[in-house]
Amino acid sequence: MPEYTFALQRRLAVSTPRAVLTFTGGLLVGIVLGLLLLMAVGVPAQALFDDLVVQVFLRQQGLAQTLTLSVPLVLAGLASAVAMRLKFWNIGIEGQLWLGAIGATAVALHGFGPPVLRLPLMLLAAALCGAAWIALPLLLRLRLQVSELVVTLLMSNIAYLLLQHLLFGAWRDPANSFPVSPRIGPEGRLALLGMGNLHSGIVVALLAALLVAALLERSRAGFHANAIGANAQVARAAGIPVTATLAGMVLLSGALAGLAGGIIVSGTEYRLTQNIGWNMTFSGIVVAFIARLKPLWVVPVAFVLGGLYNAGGTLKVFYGLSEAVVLLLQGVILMSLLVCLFFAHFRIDARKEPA
Amino acid sequence: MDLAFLSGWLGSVPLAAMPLLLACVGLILSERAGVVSLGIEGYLAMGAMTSAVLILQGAPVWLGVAAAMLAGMLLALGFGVAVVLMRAEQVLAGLATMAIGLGLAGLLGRSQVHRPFEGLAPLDVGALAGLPLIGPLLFRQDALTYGALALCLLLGWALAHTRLGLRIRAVGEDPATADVAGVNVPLHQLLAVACCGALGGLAGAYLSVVASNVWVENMVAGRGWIALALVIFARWSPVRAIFGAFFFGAVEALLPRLQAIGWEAPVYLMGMLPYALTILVLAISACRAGHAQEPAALGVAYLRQDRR
Amino acid sequence: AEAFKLDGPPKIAFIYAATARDGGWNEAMDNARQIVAQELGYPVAAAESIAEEASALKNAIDLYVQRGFNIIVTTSYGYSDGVLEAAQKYPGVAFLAASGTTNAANLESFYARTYEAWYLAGMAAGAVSQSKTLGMLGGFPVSVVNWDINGFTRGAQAVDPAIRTIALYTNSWWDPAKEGQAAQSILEQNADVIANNLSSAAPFTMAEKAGKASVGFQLDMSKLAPKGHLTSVVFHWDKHLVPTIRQIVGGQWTPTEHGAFPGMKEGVVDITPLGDKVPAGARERIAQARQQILDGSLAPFAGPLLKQNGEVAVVEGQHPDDATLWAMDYLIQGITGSVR
Amino acid sequence: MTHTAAPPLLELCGLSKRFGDRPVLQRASLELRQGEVHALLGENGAGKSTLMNILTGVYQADEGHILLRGERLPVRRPADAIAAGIGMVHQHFRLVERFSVAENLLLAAGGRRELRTVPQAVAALRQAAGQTGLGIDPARRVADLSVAERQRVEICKILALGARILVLDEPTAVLTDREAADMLAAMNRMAEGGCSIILITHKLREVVGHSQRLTIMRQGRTVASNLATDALSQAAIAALMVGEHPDGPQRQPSSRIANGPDLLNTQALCVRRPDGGVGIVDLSLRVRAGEIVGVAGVGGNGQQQLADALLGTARVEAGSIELDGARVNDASVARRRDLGLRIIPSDRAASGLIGELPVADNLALTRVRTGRYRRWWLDRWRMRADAQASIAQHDIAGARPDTRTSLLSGGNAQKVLLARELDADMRLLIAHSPTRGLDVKACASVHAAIRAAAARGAACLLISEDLEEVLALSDRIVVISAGRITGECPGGASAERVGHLMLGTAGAALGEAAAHHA
Ligand SMILES: Nc1ncnc2c1ncn2[C@@H]1O[C@H](COP(=O)(O)OP(=O)(O)OP(=O)(O)O)[C@@H](O)[C@H]1O
Ligand SMILES: Nc1ncnc2c1ncn2[C@@H]1O[C@H](COP(=O)(O)OP(=O)(O)OP(=O)(O)O)[C@@H](O)[C@H]1O
Ligand SMILES: [Mg+2]
Ligand SMILES: [Mg+2]
Repeated sequence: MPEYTFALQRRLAVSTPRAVLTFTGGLLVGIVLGLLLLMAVGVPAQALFDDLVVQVFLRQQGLAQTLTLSVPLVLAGLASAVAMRLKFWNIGIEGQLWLGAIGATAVALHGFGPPVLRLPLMLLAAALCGAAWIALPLLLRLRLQVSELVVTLLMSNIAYLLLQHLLFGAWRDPANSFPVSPRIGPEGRLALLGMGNLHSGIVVALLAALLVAALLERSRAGFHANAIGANAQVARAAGIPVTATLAGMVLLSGALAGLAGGIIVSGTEYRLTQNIGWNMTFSGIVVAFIARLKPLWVVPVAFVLGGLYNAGGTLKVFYGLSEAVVLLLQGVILMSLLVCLFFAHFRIDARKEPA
Repeated sequence: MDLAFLSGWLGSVPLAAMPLLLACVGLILSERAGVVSLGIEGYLAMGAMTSAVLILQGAPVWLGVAAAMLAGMLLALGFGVAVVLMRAEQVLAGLATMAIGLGLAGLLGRSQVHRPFEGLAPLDVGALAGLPLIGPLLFRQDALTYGALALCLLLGWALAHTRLGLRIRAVGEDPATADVAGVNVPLHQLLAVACCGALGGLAGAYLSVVASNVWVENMVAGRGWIALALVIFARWSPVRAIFGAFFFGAVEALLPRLQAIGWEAPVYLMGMLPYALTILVLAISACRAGHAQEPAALGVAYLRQDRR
Repeated sequence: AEAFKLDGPPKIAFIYAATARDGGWNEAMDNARQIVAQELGYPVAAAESIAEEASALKNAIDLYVQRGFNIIVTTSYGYSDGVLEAAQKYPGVAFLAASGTTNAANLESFYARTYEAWYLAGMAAGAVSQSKTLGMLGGFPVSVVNWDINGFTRGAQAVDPAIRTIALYTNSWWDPAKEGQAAQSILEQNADVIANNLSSAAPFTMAEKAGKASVGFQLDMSKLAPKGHLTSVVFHWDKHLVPTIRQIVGGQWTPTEHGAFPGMKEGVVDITPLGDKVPAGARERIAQARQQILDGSLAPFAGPLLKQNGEVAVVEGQHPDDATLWAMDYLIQGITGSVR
Repeated sequence: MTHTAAPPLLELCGLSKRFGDRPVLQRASLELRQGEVHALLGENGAGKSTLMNILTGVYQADEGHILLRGERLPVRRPADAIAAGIGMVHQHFRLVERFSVAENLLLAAGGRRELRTVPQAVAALRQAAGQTGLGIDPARRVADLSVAERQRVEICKILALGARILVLDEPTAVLTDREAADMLAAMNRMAEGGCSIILITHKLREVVGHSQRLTIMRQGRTVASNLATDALSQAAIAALMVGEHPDGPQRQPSSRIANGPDLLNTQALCVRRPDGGVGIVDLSLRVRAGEIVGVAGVGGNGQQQLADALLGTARVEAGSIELDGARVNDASVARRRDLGLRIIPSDRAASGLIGELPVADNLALTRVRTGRYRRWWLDRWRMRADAQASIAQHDIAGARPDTRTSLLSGGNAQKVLLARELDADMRLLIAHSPTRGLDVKACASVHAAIRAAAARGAACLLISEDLEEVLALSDRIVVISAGRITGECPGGASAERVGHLMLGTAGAALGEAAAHHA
């Protein structure tokens, strides 16, 4: 009896068509699995296309919501991509986002600057606060080699408690017995674009994507960042300013996450609450990864993920689906995508051995 | 603060510490074999749900706990296959596993939510439990607490002193060397990941069976992430993990007690304490020991053909 | 003000911020939803776990309105801003916002005078307590929780002025392990009644294990602590929703300016039958007090009402008005605990 | 070809292996007799290690089979080989550094009953050490051992595992001559004791003195097999290996008078290893413009710390470094590069080239900072054009500007590195083992490039473990041992003299370094 043995081989070069095929294939498999799951929990199959595709992407109101949801996703995705380019695991995007939200609210509540400058100042404060929140993990990593993965994570917990401290204390809306800050005046709000809740934050997000793309793909610093991410030791030996580049890019990552917080406050919520920005770390990493860390790809991917979240909301409204199902759906799609990439990078050689 | 306060506080530390400890020891096993299991939160959720649902269906407690370990293990094996055999990116696969675990637990446990059940009673060890200060801590715990603690010690010992432990550590340190030494690298990684899942499941079961006697969606509440931080805090040693988890548990158990005796302090700022202290300890231990303990091949998928 | 006119045939939707099976707040609302559906016979839908972000809520409302739903009940304070905006956008749709803070021509927030029932529960607890120490768990220090704790303590003090309450906020709505831990720390301070303003079973289990009494909230919690259960403060939201929706449909609804604030009189909040532990004399006094609250002769927060630090909150002979109640950011004398 | 009646102990029959699309072995064969030392020879990349990795179960052959005493031996995984009594000392040691010696043995012991506990392992290792006369301490951590000690550990380990067929892959490459002699003597003792040994080496002296038969591979094929060693001269063997007469590095008498200014000047330099151990101590060195100074020594004696300190990636503990008169102790790598410092590192993958980036990016790696391609909106076009020019100029085969660098062969990757580092602004070159892992032709082009650089007036510091290379290129030679300079001689010195300097203190010094370590 001949016996078969299997050997795993890494492909030396992955051709573009193969990469594209496995990627879309993985996505498709995930979506099919997701649809099966939805049908298993009782969503009628014939409604799926209409509810998920037409409603989420093609109808004006649904599209507006998808776009609105994708604004912070773009920024979180960029934040994650910038950090991941340098192999810096920023697992604390939520924390930086909350700090950004706090910064923006502080400017609005204390009325810093003339009204015309209020909005830019808020966004600036948001970005600065986000960057400040990642400074400690950055410093610990650079100075003491402490794993940023853990410190950014812990900093998120601290940020949330800080948020609560403010909402239950100094910033509690006196007109309201609940933990929300006073509402931000009109001068601190992003303009609505006349399409659902869509606000001009989308312009900020797109601009940020363009700038980050220019920075990463077309600037000297981006070139250096690429090299550092690929091999920091070689980069150092080549005279590239490793520490400065790393610090700059990581602070940028924090600033982008903070900006997302500022935009949520000034674009949709108009006040600081306990409920903003949840799951943004997870989402940001997923967006960045699927976009293969390419800033321009972050935009469409965030749009699709926004659509997925919007679809989750739609399913909840139309079919009473629980959060758990929506979470499971997202997990399944991501996992199938990851597993399918195997076929892009490896080959299984089967060999027949005569007995 | 009198003696009763102190012994009450110490006595309830295991309640807060054990889930963290179990999850942390599981993570240590997995990381010692070179795999970062970011999906730990999902294992806990599955464990908490499975044990609660089974016990509510009339299963004996031990069966519920065993099934919780199995559930955590199955989820972990799925993750293991993805990252060990199919070489998926570990951090992302971990996040996906977390979502799947949380989602599945919420979906499957929906009908049994908020239904309390008979958990475990503390063991009766007679007068010893009445000892001041340490009595409740050492002698008024339930069987699962003692068992889980023993399991952690056993695993810590096994990792350091058995050949299986040696192989697992070798796989995380230097898979290429382990490979030519005849160790089946993927098998040992899968084994370690499965153990991590089982321990995560057990941690979840502890949450529902011992600490609260009920299952609620989202009841894991980020404990898996804390365990992840504890691993670094413990520098990959199960024994140090016991100290870490009990330290963390002690702070967690202290805060409500301080509130209960009317200690006026900004609660939210106090709540930051455990996290801030963890960062501080990480920084201090990094100053002293560097990263000498981190498994050298952590997070790297091994393939023979890839040359070093 | 002019009465509100509903667009189209009535179709009702409920929007929850968390799962409907949360064992407490949302579940009480969901029970009412089922009664509404039964009694009124209109189509009723529900969506759960809609994030408390303005954009998520507005989107859910948009979707419902598109499908012809025109009576929308939301159940979280976090929805207040979004509901107001939606109300302005859809003048033909009626909005009812539980624990909301905003009102408009077609939007009425509502909450219940839970402190009235908590007062009665406090009397039961005071009658049972040997140690003269009660404990109470709350989620976050917001006024609707604060007045429950204060009402409870007032009721107990009506039985014995020396009684003291330990109040503890867990700062989360769902973490049973944490709630168990909190209950445990109160029990260690010698409290022999645990009143739980939260909805997980863990505090009841803790109290039961320790052989202590307990008081529940939102739903009838007697099953969770069969031996020590004294009573539960429960919602009957249908008592508010059914008549209000009838009015909306009938064209007689004019939202009150500061929202609806029904209490025991309207039947929206009450206590469940007292447990065996409550002695006969106390039962009588409680029944009497209940009657007085119903006829308006007993007000739980009638002056003099002193804050923890002795400062006067309500002077002798006065009642706090609703606005003062909604701003209740203090605990009264006799309570150990902090709202910071 | 001689034939004996009994089948040979071990036969590798027609083994083929491809990696990706690249055939690495094509029907390679080898035959090993009981009790012999069999040399396996071939130029770099010929496939020797791959063949042995198939024998020991690390790789699976695509076709062909293995016979042990005439019977089919399936080796599907390393454990099968260990069980069959086949052991290999790899070119790169396979020891877990954080484990003790005894633990490393236990790791490989599989399910053996007699090797379950640390004391058993210690006893087994002691016994193996006794047999071979190689001293080891089973309780020490591998990380604390010197290279030679590690090698001894590897040998004792496989003997303790009961191996009777030993594969030694370039065992002497990393040893001093004295250590190498000890090693070979131990090997012969093992053969006398009944072990059969396959010896892979590039040092032909060792082949002639210590092996009975030899097999030669070229480009994955066996080109000569089972030749009796006695009948062959070193030159004949070399001719068989490369298919032509090799011109090893030839010394070219220096016609330059190196009297230019000091471009490099270090005074009493002290640098630690990353783990805190002794790196270099009190090292003073000068290199003039136009001069090639060779640093000879056995690997691991501080060469890496010297290179790192000069480049600026290791901290200077004491002493000073001056580049072209400017003190640069604390200067950044960038500043030193601006002063004209260039480096060819010993480990290309770790600190030379980034495999996952395209060739053009690797070529631009050091230049982007200088602004040649602008700060914003990088001039990618110019980058490409530069790369194109470099590829043409250095004749880099198989490369286009956008080729992933990891796909180039070793020699061509090294050329990319040379093209980047040996630019017009280079004034001081540190070449650290610049020809490691390269074949004869590639070596020659690297050597030519270094000579040309010196001729243009650059100062060159050649740090190499290859004595022949140092002798051939250097105008002046210093010998490094245990982090100190232990001797200096002019470029024309004889190998014996330099070797003597290296040996004079090397053995003791290594021991000392290891002791510091512990
Ligand atoms: N894992 C691998 N993947 C791809 N190619 C490989 C791999 N291992 C070896 N090769 C290639 O196979 C060829 C033979 O390599 P091998 O290591 O067997 O050579 P060698 O004869 O031992 O050389 P050296 O004398 O340098 O040790 C080389 O060209 C090498 O690049
Ligand atoms: N780790 C690896 N994985 C896959 N392929 C590899 C790996 N290393 C090398 N290769 C492939 O093996 C081939 C030879 O690599 P190697 O560096 O050994 O070349 P070589 O034969 O020594 O070349 P040269 O003769 O130019 O020195 C390359 O084409 C490369 O694609
Ligand atoms: Mg080679
Ligand atoms: Mg080799």
